[in-house]
Amino acid sequence: MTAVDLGLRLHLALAAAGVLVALAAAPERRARWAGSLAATAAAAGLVTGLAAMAGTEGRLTLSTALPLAPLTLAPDRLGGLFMAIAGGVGLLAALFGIGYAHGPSSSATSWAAFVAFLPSVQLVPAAADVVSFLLVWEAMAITSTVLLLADHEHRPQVLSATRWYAVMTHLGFLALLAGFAVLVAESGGTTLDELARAVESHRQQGGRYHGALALLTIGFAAKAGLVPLHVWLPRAHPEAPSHVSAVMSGAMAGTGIYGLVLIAVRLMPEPPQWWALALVALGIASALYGILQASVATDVKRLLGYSTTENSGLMAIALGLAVLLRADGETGPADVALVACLMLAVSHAAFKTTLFLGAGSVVHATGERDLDRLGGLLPRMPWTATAFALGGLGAAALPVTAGFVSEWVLLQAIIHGARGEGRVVAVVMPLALAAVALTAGLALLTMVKAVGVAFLARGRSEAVATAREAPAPMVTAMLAGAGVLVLLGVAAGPLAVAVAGTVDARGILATSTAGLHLAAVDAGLEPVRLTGGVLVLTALVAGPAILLERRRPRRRTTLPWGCGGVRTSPRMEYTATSYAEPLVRVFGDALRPTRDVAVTRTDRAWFVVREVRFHQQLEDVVEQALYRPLQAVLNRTAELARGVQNGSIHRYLTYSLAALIAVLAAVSR
Amino acid sequence: MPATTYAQLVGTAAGVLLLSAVLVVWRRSLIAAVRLLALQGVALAVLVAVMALHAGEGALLLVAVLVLVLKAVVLPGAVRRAMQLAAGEREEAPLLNPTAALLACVALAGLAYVVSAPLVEIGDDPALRVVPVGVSLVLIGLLTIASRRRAMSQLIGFVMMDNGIATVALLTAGGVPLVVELGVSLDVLLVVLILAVLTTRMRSVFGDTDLDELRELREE
Amino acid sequence: MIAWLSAVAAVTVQLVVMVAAAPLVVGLARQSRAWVEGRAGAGVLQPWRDLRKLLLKEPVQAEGTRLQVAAPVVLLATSLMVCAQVPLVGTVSLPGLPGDLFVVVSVLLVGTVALAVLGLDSGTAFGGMGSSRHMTIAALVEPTVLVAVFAVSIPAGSSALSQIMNERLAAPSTIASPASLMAVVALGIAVLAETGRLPVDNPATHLELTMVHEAMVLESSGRDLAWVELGSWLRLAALVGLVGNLLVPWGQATTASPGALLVGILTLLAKLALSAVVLGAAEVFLAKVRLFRVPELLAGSFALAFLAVTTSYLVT
Amino acid sequence: MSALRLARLIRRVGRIAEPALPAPLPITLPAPLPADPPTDPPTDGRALPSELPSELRGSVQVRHVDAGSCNGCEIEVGAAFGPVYDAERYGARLVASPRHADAVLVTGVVTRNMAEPLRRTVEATPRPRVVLAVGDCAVDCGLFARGHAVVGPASSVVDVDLEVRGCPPEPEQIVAALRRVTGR
Repeated sequence: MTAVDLGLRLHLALAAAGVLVALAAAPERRARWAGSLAATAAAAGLVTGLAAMAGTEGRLTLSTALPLAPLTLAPDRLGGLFMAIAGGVGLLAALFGIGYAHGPSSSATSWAAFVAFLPSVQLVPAAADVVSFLLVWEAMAITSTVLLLADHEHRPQVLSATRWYAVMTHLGFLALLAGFAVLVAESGGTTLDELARAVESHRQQGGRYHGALALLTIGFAAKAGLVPLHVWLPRAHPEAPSHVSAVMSGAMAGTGIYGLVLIAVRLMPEPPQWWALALVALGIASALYGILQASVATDVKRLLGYSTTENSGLMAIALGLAVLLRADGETGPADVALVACLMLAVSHAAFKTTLFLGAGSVVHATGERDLDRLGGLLPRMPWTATAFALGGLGAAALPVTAGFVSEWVLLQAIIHGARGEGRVVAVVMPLALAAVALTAGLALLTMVKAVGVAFLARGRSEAVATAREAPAPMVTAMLAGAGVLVLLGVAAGPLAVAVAGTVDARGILATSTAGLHLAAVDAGLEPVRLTGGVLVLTALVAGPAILLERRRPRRRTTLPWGCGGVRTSPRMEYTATSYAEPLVRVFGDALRPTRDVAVTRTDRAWFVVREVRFHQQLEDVVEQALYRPLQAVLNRTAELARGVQNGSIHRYLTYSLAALIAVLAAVSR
Repeated sequence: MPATTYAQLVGTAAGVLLLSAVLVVWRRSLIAAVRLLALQGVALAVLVAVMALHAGEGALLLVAVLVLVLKAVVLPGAVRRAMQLAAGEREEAPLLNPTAALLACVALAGLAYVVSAPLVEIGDDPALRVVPVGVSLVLIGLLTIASRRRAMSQLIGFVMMDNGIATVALLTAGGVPLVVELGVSLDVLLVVLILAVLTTRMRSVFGDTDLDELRELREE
Repeated sequence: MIAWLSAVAAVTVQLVVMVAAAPLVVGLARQSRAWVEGRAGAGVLQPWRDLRKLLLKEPVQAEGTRLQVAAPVVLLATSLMVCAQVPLVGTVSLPGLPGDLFVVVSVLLVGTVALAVLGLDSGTAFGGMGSSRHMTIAALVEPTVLVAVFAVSIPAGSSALSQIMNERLAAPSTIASPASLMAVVALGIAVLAETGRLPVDNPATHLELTMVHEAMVLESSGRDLAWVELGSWLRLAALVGLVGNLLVPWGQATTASPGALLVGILTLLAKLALSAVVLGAAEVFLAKVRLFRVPELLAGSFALAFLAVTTSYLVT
Repeated sequence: MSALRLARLIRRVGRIAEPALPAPLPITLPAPLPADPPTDPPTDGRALPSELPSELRGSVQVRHVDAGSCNGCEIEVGAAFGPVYDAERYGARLVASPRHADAVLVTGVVTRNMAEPLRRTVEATPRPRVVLAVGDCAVDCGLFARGHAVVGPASSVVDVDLEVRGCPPEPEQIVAALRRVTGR
């Protein structure tokens, strides 16, 4: 029995125990017990994933679970990677949840759903056949929907968010079902390996193969949150409890990316060029649109939700480029791009988990998610601030975090990729580079805004004044996430090598100082030395600064400089809305803000203004332009369909008769 | 002329051609646009001259001189003259804002690069590699015509398109027959003159050369 | 070991030269501007006098601000790191730190973030305003910078600056190619925007509502301000020096021998002085563009950078 | 104006800054007290008995506060920093924030609305700092003494180190006072 065999069984057993405990335990002990069991199960999944990543084989077959086919869980190396990601995220989220969950999100149902949600996310990449894949995938969808609903009695918007989520996620599921059904019909088997073999021999058949590819892509893209299938993301993430959002964003969106990578490397190797180009186009659109919406969002969790779309977009770009480059014969850069995609997935999981947990901690302490009403939290919540700032650094792809390393690898793939003869590639590369660069720039602004407005300067509302640091489990989870983020950034080489192993990418080496050497494109990165250099230089500056601090101590004053004004209040500070105002103007055509300014004047004189109100609303443009009309059409059709159902039993029986006749007619033909 | 110098000269001339086209889109000032047009004419003439020297064809050198006279002096001169007639209009107020227009230029240049692949592959002359520049000029010229309000800018876009066609023809056919090139250029000159006259008329009728005003001429 | 030591020595020399020269670059730019304006000017040494005075003064810190001490130190440290990585005096780089352009850009961005955070931390309307504008411009500059980097890295086949410089030294004809020129011009515009010079930002403005860089540091005083100023000047000098070296790579030390370094220092100083004089004089002719016309300028520079990439495919 | 015409103008005008006068007295030397009668013809900046700080030698950043001036002095201050008198050549420069400043230059009588802002501005200026009262109004209320909105001269609100008399003072005098601080 290998480690993976054992791990899978342990994982399932612990999770099952967790669900039972969550349902049975007394309310005051529920969080600690169920949370601990969930964390242990996630840890078991993490270890299993790491073992599978290292090449250990193992399988768990449940032959009696379903009448049709046995369910098989057997993670390969790629699956192990995503299993490990989900395990890590789940571990931190469960730990955080112990301290965080309160009110409706700490009910027996919620905890049971959470404990069941974690393994379903982890087992998607472990599934070895179509039936178990779809089963686990659906379990993931249902448990997350239940979790999302936790707070529906208190906030009406939860219901609307859940409706969007449920519809989108099930449409995605249907697409997957249809796509897999076509492949299964072609191959006659249900395991992924059989499917891959069938695709290999039927490649020339055209139509069906392309159709299945498109359907699967739609299903996975919806889960990854790619534009235009992202609409559930910015709604669901703010409304879910924060530890759930962390898993949904850090790990569940990752399963969508896993699916896309699965298509490209295992299920249908050498996908057609249109697929790669579509992926790059979807990726560029998602990255730019996601980060643009994130940069103008004021709800911190909505901001993070859109940022997930952005990061999925970056991964899609990397994957698409990898396929394009391989088709062009540029295997070196292609491998680098593929590794970049996976590294982005790892780093995204690390920083997004940290950020969502940090946001949860802020919500926990202040009850506010609106950045415009936060501020000055740094002295009150130093640990949360530290973790959130490090997460922000990762999301902005700055050194030394895993985010920086993975983006650097992507950039190297792009600039070395355009050397071949392919003209399409030659034009796509600079476009992709420009899109990645603009995305990175806007991500920087977004994160400076989120961190700066929430934690620096003075508080903008009373909610901030009473804020206190989160309890120990939450702080531990946040800091652990931030620590992993930095650690992976420093140990860039080992990370890249480990990731490269899962897709057999060649020419990715680690140096003796944990640096990264891309032999395939002859480029190197040494985060340890870079950090060392910066630290030496910082010491060079800080030395004299400390010396001077002794010789001439600083003087404290009560107020920042406000032009000598007598009344300066925190309301004069820049808010998140004002921070993004220049961007709203620059990208006005893409964002289409609606603004109105209402001026109230006194009765006595027209020119004496009593009050000026400014209101700005930024809706999701894609939703407005694409989904609203669709919704209207659906509603109208539904209205018409109502005539069919009038409650008369006779009419229903007539329908049955008509259906029977139709079937008989069809069969006899 | 050594092959590398030849390739480099051709490349430089092509770079200037493309750059001047992009600068026309970037700048709002019409005077600057006319100057850039003259620069473009010079670059085209240099391109022809370089090819003539490389091939050692005297006739092509004559074409170069003609191109210089026509595209660097006469055509910009005619456009400038038209502008003086429509005095006071020095700033373009484009339909498409310059940021978007510039990004569109970038996209068009990329498109030109992709679609001109078959033209590039008809021979191994280094000059053929710059055919995409000619195609981009045509596309950017069309973009200018489509996205600008002033009649003057339309003239400029039209001349840019002509330059682009001339570039492509020159590079692929190793020099258009002299007569054809002359004929085309004279056609363009004629169009410019007609448009100039029209512009003046428009101005005296509407007091403006905003082409959107032409909509009012439609019978309803 | 000896190679390592000599590389460290070369980088140290470069750092010392840059720290000494950066205020002089700013002083010379201001002085040349004064000459063109018919003034006498404060002298090239004035920035050094300002720095000395700021270091001797007592800083003032308002209640509620947390990062007024740390952020300037971070900014200065990142500027120094940029100076250590960019080939200025010579193309000798620390082993394992080859001055990869993407790394240099992200180190620069850390400094940008430090400055933006400093502005937000002050808790005043102007600080936030400056920070917001600064980050908007930084975000929009990013595509130009990276695509221009892409264009100059194509002939060398690497994004490591020292390799790019060596390639340019070995094949001077690539410098004058249209692709390279367009890329350098685009990079130049990006540098002006990134370092807050005209026409994007007016470093000499007193009007708060037009400020970008100044608005963020309105709250800093004494040595905090000194670090910010020195850090910004170092950024300017390093980036101007980089553009100068891309255009005129000759004179850079390719080995760490004292003679080569001396030549490298002298040519670097000459390039910096020339660029400073040109920069100062050119700014007399430029007006600050409106904030919302800045994207137009940056889109133009982006188009240049992109065309540089496509034309580099045409001529090989 | 086109760039070409601007360039021609620059070449035609050449240098317009007036030649520098000899450097002022060393700053550590206390100047004599003012000879009291307000009819005394305005002289260049006279340091009150307090010493001027040596840290500011060579570089003085000036924050200008208009505490209630008629704008006569502003015009002269503007001229002092203009190209002709060019106070910048002596190391003085106007700045936008008192945090950056070493000297607060006060013009005009201190009005009721400006008393508190003036006090705050000086308070916001890091030490060592110098306060200059420029113009008769700032020195002793001048024409506006006993006005109903007037608090008093600058010295009644903040400690003044240097005074420049005149209504308005000439730019040379303002420059001379600044040179006392910079010592150049």
